[in-house]
Amino acid sequence: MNLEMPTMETGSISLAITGSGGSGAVTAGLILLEAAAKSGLYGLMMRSAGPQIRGGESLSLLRLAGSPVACMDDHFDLLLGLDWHNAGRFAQEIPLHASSLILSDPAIGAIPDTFTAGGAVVRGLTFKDRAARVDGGRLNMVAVGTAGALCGLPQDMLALAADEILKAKGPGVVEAATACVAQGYALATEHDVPATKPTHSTLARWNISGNEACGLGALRGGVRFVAAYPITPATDILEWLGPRLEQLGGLLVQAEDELASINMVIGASYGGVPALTATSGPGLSLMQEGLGLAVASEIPVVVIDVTRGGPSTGIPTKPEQSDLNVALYGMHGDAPHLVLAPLDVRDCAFTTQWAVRLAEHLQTAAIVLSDQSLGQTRAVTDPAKLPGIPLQRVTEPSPASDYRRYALTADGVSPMTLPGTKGGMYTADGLEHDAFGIPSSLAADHHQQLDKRRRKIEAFDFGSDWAELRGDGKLCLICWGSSSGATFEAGERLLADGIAIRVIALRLLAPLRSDALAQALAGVEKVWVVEQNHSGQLYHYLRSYGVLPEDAHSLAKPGPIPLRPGEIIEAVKHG
Amino acid sequence: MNLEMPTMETGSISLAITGSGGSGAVTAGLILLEAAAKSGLYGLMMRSAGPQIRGGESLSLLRLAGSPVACMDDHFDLLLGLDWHNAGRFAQEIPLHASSLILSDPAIGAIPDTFTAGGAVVRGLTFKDRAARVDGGRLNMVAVGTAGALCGLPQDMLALAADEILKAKGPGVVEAATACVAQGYALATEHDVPATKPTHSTLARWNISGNEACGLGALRGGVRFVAAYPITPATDILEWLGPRLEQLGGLLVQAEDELASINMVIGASYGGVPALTATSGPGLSLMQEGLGLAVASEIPVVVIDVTRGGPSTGIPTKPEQSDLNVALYGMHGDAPHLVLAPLDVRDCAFTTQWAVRLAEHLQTAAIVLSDQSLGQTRAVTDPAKLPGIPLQRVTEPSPASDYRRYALTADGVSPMTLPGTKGGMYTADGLEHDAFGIPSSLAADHHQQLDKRRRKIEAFDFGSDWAELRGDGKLCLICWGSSSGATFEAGERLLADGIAIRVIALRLLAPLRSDALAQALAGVEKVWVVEQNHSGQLYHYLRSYGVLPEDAHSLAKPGPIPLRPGEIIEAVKHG
Amino acid sequence: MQAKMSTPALQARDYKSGVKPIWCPGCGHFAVLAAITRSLAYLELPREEVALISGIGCSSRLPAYVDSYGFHGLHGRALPLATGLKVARPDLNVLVTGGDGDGFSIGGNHFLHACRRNIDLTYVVMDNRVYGMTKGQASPTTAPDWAASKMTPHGTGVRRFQPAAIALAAGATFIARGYSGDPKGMTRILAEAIRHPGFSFVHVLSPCVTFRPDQRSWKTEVHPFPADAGNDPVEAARRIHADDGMGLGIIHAESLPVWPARQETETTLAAIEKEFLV
Amino acid sequence: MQAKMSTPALQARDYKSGVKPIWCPGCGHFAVLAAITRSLAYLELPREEVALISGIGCSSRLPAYVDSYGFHGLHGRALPLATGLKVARPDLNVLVTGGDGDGFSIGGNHFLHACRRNIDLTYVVMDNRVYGMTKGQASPTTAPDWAASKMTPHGTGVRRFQPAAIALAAGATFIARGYSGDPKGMTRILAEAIRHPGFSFVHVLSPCVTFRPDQRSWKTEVHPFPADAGNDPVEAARRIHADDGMGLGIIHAESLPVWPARQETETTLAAIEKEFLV
Ligand SMILES: Cc1ncc(C[n+]2csc(CCOP(=O)(O)OP(=O)(O)O)c2C)c(N)n1
Ligand SMILES: Cc1ncc(C[n+]2csc(CCOP(=O)(O)OP(=O)(O)O)c2C)c(N)n1
Ligand code: SF4
Ligand code: SF4
Ligand SMILES: [Mg+2]
Ligand SMILES: [Mg+2]
Repeated sequence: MNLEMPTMETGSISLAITGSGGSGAVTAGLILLEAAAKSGLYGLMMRSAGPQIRGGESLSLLRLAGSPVACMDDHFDLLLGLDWHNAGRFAQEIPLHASSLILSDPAIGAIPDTFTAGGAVVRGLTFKDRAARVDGGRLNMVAVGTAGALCGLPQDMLALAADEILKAKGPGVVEAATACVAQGYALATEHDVPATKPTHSTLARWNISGNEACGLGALRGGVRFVAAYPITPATDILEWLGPRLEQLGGLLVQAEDELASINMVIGASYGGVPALTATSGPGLSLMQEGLGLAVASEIPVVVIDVTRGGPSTGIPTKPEQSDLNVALYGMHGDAPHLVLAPLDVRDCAFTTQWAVRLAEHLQTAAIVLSDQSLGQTRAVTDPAKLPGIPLQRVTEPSPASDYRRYALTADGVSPMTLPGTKGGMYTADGLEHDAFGIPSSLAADHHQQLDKRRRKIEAFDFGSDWAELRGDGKLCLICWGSSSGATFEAGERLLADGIAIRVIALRLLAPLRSDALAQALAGVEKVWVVEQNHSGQLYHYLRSYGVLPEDAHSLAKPGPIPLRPGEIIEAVKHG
Repeated sequence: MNLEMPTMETGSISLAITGSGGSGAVTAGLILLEAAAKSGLYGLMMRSAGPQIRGGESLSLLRLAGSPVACMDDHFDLLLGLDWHNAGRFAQEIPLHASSLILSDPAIGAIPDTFTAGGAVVRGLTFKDRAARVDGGRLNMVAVGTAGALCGLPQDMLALAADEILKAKGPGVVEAATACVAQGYALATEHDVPATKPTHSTLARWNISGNEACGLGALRGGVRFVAAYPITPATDILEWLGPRLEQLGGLLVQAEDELASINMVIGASYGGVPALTATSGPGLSLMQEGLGLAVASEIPVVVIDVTRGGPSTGIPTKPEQSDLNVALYGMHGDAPHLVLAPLDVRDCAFTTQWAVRLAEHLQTAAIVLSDQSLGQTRAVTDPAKLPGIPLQRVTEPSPASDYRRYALTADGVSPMTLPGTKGGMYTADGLEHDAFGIPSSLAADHHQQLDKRRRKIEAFDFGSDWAELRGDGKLCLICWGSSSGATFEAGERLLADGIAIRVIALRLLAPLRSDALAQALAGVEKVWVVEQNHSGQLYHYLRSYGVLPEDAHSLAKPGPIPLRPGEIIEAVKHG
Repeated sequence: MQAKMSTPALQARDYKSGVKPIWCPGCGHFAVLAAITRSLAYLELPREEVALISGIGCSSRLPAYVDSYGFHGLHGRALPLATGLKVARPDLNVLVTGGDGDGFSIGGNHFLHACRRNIDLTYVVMDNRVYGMTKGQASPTTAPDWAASKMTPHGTGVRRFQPAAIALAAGATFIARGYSGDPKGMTRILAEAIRHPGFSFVHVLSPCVTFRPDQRSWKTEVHPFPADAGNDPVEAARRIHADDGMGLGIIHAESLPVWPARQETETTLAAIEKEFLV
Repeated sequence: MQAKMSTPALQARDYKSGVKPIWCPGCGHFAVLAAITRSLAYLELPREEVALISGIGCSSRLPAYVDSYGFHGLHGRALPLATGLKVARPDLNVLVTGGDGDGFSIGGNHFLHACRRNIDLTYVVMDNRVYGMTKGQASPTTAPDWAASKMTPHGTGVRRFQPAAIALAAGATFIARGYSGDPKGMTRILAEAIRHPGFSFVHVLSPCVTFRPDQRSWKTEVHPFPADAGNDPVEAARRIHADDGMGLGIIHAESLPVWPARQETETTLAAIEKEFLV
C-alpha cells in the first residue's frame, strides 16, 4: 500500500475524523493538534456535531501546516472513520478529492457511499485489532498514531500530547493511549509513509480557541467585570473567563437574562470598571436597548457576538456572518458606536483588546463580531499582537464647580467623573440632555449632543489597524472577520497563478474608514466583497458609503459551512 | 387697527396658541380645528408641551387651508398668547415673520422678546375683560372667537365646534364658551377683518389624528388582536383601539412588557387572528428578537413604531425619523421583512391597513414607521383611501398526508394550516428547518428556506403604492414617511418658482423597489434625499442599492422640530 | 375545556410524532413526554385541538415530539406566545412546556404575570436545576454551592428560586409538583392540570443525567406534599414556605374567574369610521 | 456599610440638587424624595459615595433631584444596572428608585432575581398603582376592576401583584412598607433599609394625584403591619398573604450572607497567558 500524502513543505495536510458518541473523534483531533503544535507546526481544528446534546455523531476537522493557516482547505486529504454511524450527515462538511485517503477498519462497518463516490482511495487498517492488543486500548488512539505518522508527526510528540490531553483521566488512560499510539504508528510504518518531516518552527506558539482568545483580549484590555447569560456558541468565552476573572480580583456574574447582562455591564462601567458581555444573535437582539443607553449616556461597554446561523434561533452550532446589519444598525435612533471583527482565531485576542480600549477611550459601545467558526476553532498560532496605543478612559478626578459631564469638547470626548469623586456628581441619562446631563428637549441640545457623539468616533485616529491590506492588483477582494482566512488564501493562490490581486480585510467596520478604504482601493478596477451571509451585508454597507468602484460584486454565501478558498477563486475566475 | 391676514384662497393660515397649565391652549386649538372642519376647510393641529406631566406650559399649532395640507408652514401668521409663562421655551417651534401678528391681552403680562424681536406686529386686545363679562367666561374662548373671525370662520361653526368639544363638561361650560366666542368675534369685528371667506369644501372629510388613523387602518386590515405596552407617543393608538377591538369581538391585552407583546401577537397570529402591536423606539428594540421569530417561523405580525427622538430614551414627546435603520436591519441574521411608512396623517390609515394585508399574505413581519409628528397631529382631511388588492392569508384547510408547512413554492408563500385543522399539525420553529418544519442544520435546508423567505417578498408585485410620485423635473426630492408633507410642499413652491422638480415619497421601504425607483428616477440629474434624522439613514440605504445618480445629496435634519418646506427649498437652492 | 369520558379512541402513542428526540439516553424529559401523551389520550383531546408551546432548551424541544400543533418559540417567551394564542383561540387546549432556565431565569417575568392572569393554560416546567442545552450552567433552582460550572466556579451563592412559592404569591390557581421517576403520579397531575379552568402550573422534577448525575438521589428525596391541598392561599403559603421543594402532588387549587372575561360585540367597523366624519 | 453617628454635617436639603422636579403638584413622590434626602443626612452618607439608580417613569426621575451620583437608565432595568455598579464598586451606597410599572411590570424578572441575590442594595418602589408618566394606564398593582384607562376599558381583570409576598417568596431579606403620607415613618424605614446588609425592598404607597385622585382615601386605609417583624420566613409568608397590602412598617428582616462573596486574588495576567503556550 502506498499512502501518498501532501507534506507540510508543499502546503498543508487536512484531515477529518468522524465517529459517533463516545468514539473519541474530538479527543483524537485535540491530540493530533497538540502534537503538531509540539512538533513546531501550525494548525487549526474545527468540530462539528449532530443535533444530540450528548452521544450523537461528531467530527473533528484538522489542517496542519508549516506556517500559519487561517481557514480550512477545499478538500480533506485524509478521512479517518472511527465508526460510520450517521457519518453521512457530515458529507457536505468533508469534501474529498480523487486522491483523498480514507482510513478505516473494515471491522467497524461499511464506509458510506457518499464519501467514496468521488473516487477517494480507501485503505482498510486493523485499528480495532491493534486496540485490542492494549489493555484498555481504544480504537481512536490507534488511529491517532497512524494519522500522526502519516502527517509526519514524531511519535514522542504524539505521546506527549496524549499525556497532556488525557492526564485528567488518570495514569491508566494515558498509558493505554500511549501504547495505542505506538500500535497505530507501527501500523503506518508497515506501509510506505512519506519520508518528509515537517519544518519545525522554534518560535513560541499558542494553542488557543477563538473564544479563549476573546477572553484573553478582554483581560488584556483591562476588563474586570463580566455579566452574561449562557448561549451557544459564546458560552466558552464565559466559562474561560469565570475562574480567571476571580483570580484577577474581578467577577463574572451569571445574569438572569441578556437584558440584565447588558445593564449590569453598564452599571459596572459607570462605576469605572471596564466591563464586557458575550452573547450570540438572540442575545444581541435583546441587548439593543441597553446598547443604545450606553451610547446615549456615554458609558463604555463591549459586547462580543459570537455569531451563529440566523435568523431567529437559526442554527446555534454553526457559523454565519449575518449579524453585521444588526451590529451596525440595531439600535433605535442615531446611535454611533464601534463595530469590530477579528480576522482569525489569533486576532480574536487583538481585536477584543482593541475594542475594550477604544470603547473606554471613546465612551461608547463596541460590538465585536466573532462567529462560531472562529470561536470554537482551536488554532496553533503565533501569539497575538498587542494594540499600539495605550488608550484609557478620560476621567476628571478633580472637577471644577461648573463641571459638565457631557461637555462639548473639540474631540467629542467629555471627561467623566467616577462615583466617589467629590464635586463631580451627575446623573447619567438616556434622555437627551444638555452638557450638565440635565434632560432637555431643545433642538440645540439635541443637535450638539448628536454631533458630539458622532464626532468623537468619526474624528478619532484609529491608525492602521482598521484593516489588513495585502497586494496591489487591480482586482480586489474585500472581506471582514472570519471570511478573511479563506479570502487571504484565495488571494495567495490567485497570485501564485499569476493574477495580480489585492485583499482588504476589514477589522474596524464602524465607523467605516471611508477615506482610508478609498485610498486602499486606489487603482482597483474590480471588486469582490466576500462574506458568509445571504444578503451581502458588507457589500451593501460599503455601497451605502459609495466607496466601491462601479464594477463591484457580492460573493455572499450563508452558513452553515465556512467559505473555502476554492469557492472564492471559482467566483473570481468565472463569476 | 388693521389686521392683515393671509386667506385660504391664497394659501393657508397658520396660528399658534400658547399658554401655561390650565389656560386652555389645547382646547382652543381643538375648537378652531373642528370649526374649520365644519366650515368646509382642511387643516392640521400639532401640540407641544413642557416637561411636566401636568400643569406645564403648552402650545397648539394650527394650519388651516382651503385644500389639504400635510405639514406646518415655515412661519406662523398669528400667535395667540393666553399667557406668557415659560412660552419662551417654545420660541424655536413658533417662527414668526415680520408681518406676523401677535394677539395678546396686555393685562396678562409682557410678550417675551424672543417673539417680538423679528418685527412681528403686536396687537393688544382686551381678552380678559371680555371674558369677565361672561358668567364662567374664560379667556381662551374669547381668543378662539377673535382668531376664528380673523381666519374667516363663521361664528356659528365656532359655536358648534365648542359645543362638540366641551359638551362632556356640561351645558354651563358650553354656554359660557359660546358667549365668550361671541365676545371674541365682536372684538375682531371692531377691527378691519378681511372680508374674504374660505372656500367651503362639501366633500366628506375626517377630523382624525395619525394615531387614530393607524388604529383604524389596523381594524380595516382585519386586526382583531392587539397586545401592547404603553409608551409615548404610541399609547393613543392603543387607547383608541382598546374599547373598539372589544366592540368588534377582538381584544387588546396590556402586556407586562414589549417582549411579551410581540410574542403574544405572534401567538394570536399563529392561531389565525391578524394581530398587531404598537410601540416606539425603546419598545421596538426590545421586540427585535420576536420579530426575527416571526420572520423565521413565517407568522404574520405588524408593529407600528411611532418614532420619537432617539437614541435611547431620547426625546419621548418629539418626532424624529431615526428608526429607519433599526426597522430595516434590527434583526439578527438575514431576516427579510416589510417596512412601510405613512406619508401623512391620513395615510396612516391606508399604510397600516396595507401593512396588515401584506404581512398576512406574505407571512412575515411588517414594521410601520409612523412618528410623533404624524401620530399626535390632528388633521382635517379627506377620508383615507383603501388598498386595491384584497390580500389574505394563504391557508391550507384540507392538508394532504404529506403536507409541508414550509413547502418550497414558486412564489415563496407556503400555505399554512391553522390549529384546529385536521391532519395539518406541525410545530412552528425559529430554528432553521426543512420543508416539514423539522429542525435542520443542513446547508441545503438553510439555503432553500433563506431563498424562499427572500423570494416571497422580493418577487411580490406590490403595485404602484410603493411610492407617491409627482412631477418630472431633472431635479428630484426623495423623501419618506412624515417628511413627505414638507417635501411635497417644497416641490410645489419650487415648481411655482419655475424650477422643474420631481418628488418621490417612499411608502414601501423594504423591500426596496429598486427597479421601480430607478424607473421613477429616469432622467433625473440631481437628487436630494430629505429626512428627519442625523445620519441620513434613507440616503445611505438608497445608496446601498446603487439607485441614486452620482449627484445625490443628503438633507438630514434630526428632531425635535419637524422639517418645514422653506428649509428644503433653502437647501435645494443654495445647498 | 371539557374532557370526553367515553372509550379512548386514541392511544398515548398516537400522540407521538415521528420526530426522534435529541435528548440524552436516560434524560428525565422522556418521562414527561410520555406522561403528556398519556394525559392527552386519557382526556381524549383531538390532536388538532391541542397546541404545545415552548421556549428554548432541551425540555423546550418537546412540542415537536407530540403530534399536535406546536410552537418552538424563543427562550423564555413561551408563556406570552401561548397567551396570545389562547386569547385568539379559546377553543384550543394550550399547553406550555419548558425548563427551569427558560421559565424561571429569562422567562421569570412572564411566569409572574401568567400566574396573575389566570388564563386557561397548563404550564409544565421540567426542572433539572441546570441549563442542559447550553451544557451545564447553574439555573435559578440550582443550589447556591453547586460549583460544577466554570461560569460560577464557586457556585452562584444565590438562594434557590422557589417555583411553587412564587407561583402562589403571584396568584396561580393551580400548583402541583410531579417527578419524572413517578410517571403515574405525573400523568394524574397533568390530567388534573389540563382540566383545571385557569392557569395551572406543574413543576416537574426531571433529572439531567448528563450534567446533574447527582440527581439520581432524587428518588429517595421526593415525598408526598404534606397534607391535602387546600384552597386557602394563606395556609398554602405557610405550607409551601415550609416544604423542602421535593413534595409531590397537588399543592394548591382554587377556583377563580378565568381570564379574559369576554365582552359582547357591540358595533361595526362602519360605525367606528363614522366617528371621524366632520 | 457603616453609618457614622456623630453630629450631622449635612442637612437633608444639602442632598437636593438644583433640578426642579417635573412632578405634578401634590404628587406622592415629593415626600419620597424628602424622606430619601433625610435618611441620607441622618446616616451622614457623603454625597459622592451615594448612587441613585432608576428606570423610567415619574418616580424614576428622582435621582436627578438628589445631589449624588445617579443613573436614569432604562424602563425596568434599574436593578441590573445597580447590581453591576455595586459589584464593581462595593464602596458605594447604592439606592434604586422606581415605580410599580417599572419594577413590577417590565422589571418583574429583575426584581425576582435581585431579591434572590441578596446584594447590598436598597430598592424603593413608589407604588401609585398606575403608570403616571404615560398618562394613566393600569399597572400590576392596580385593582382588576379599575376601568379608567381606555387600554383596559373594563379593567384588567387580573389579580393584583403582591410586592411583599413576591419579594418574600423570591428570598428578600428585608421587606418594609412606607406611605408618602407618613414621612417620618418612611424616613425611619429608609434608614433601616439602607443600613440593612443585603437586599432591602421598601414598598412605598405614593399616590398619583393626577391619574388616581381616589388614592386620597389611602390615608384612612393604611395601618401598622400586624405584629412585629420576625425573621421567620414561614411565619412572614403567612402574615403577608393575610395582609391587605396596606400594612406599614418593617415586614420582614433576616440576616443572611451578602452577595457576592469575594474570592481571593490568586494569579496574574502573565500567568494566565502562559496557559496557551505550547
Ligand atoms: C435569548 C437567548 N439566550 C440564551 C439562549 C441559549 N439557551 C438555550 S437553552 C438555554 C437554557 C436551557 O435551560 P432549561 O430551560 O433549564 O432547559 P434544559 O435544557 O435544562 O431542559 C439557554 C441559556 C437562547 N437560545 N436565547
Ligand atoms: C421599553 C419601554 N417601554 C415603555 C416605556 C414607556 N414608559 C415610560 S414610564 C412608563 C410607566 C411608568 O410607570 P411607573 O413605573 O409606575 O412610574 P410612575 O410614572 O407611575 O411613577 C412607561 C410604560 C419606556 N420608556 N420604555
Ligand atoms: S443535557 Fe440533560 S436535559 Fe439535556 S437532553 Fe441531556 S440529560 Fe436531558
Ligand atoms: S402623573 Fe401622577 S405620578 Fe406622575 S408626577 Fe403627576 S401625580 Fe406624580
Ligand atoms: Mg434545565
Ligand atoms: Mg406608577
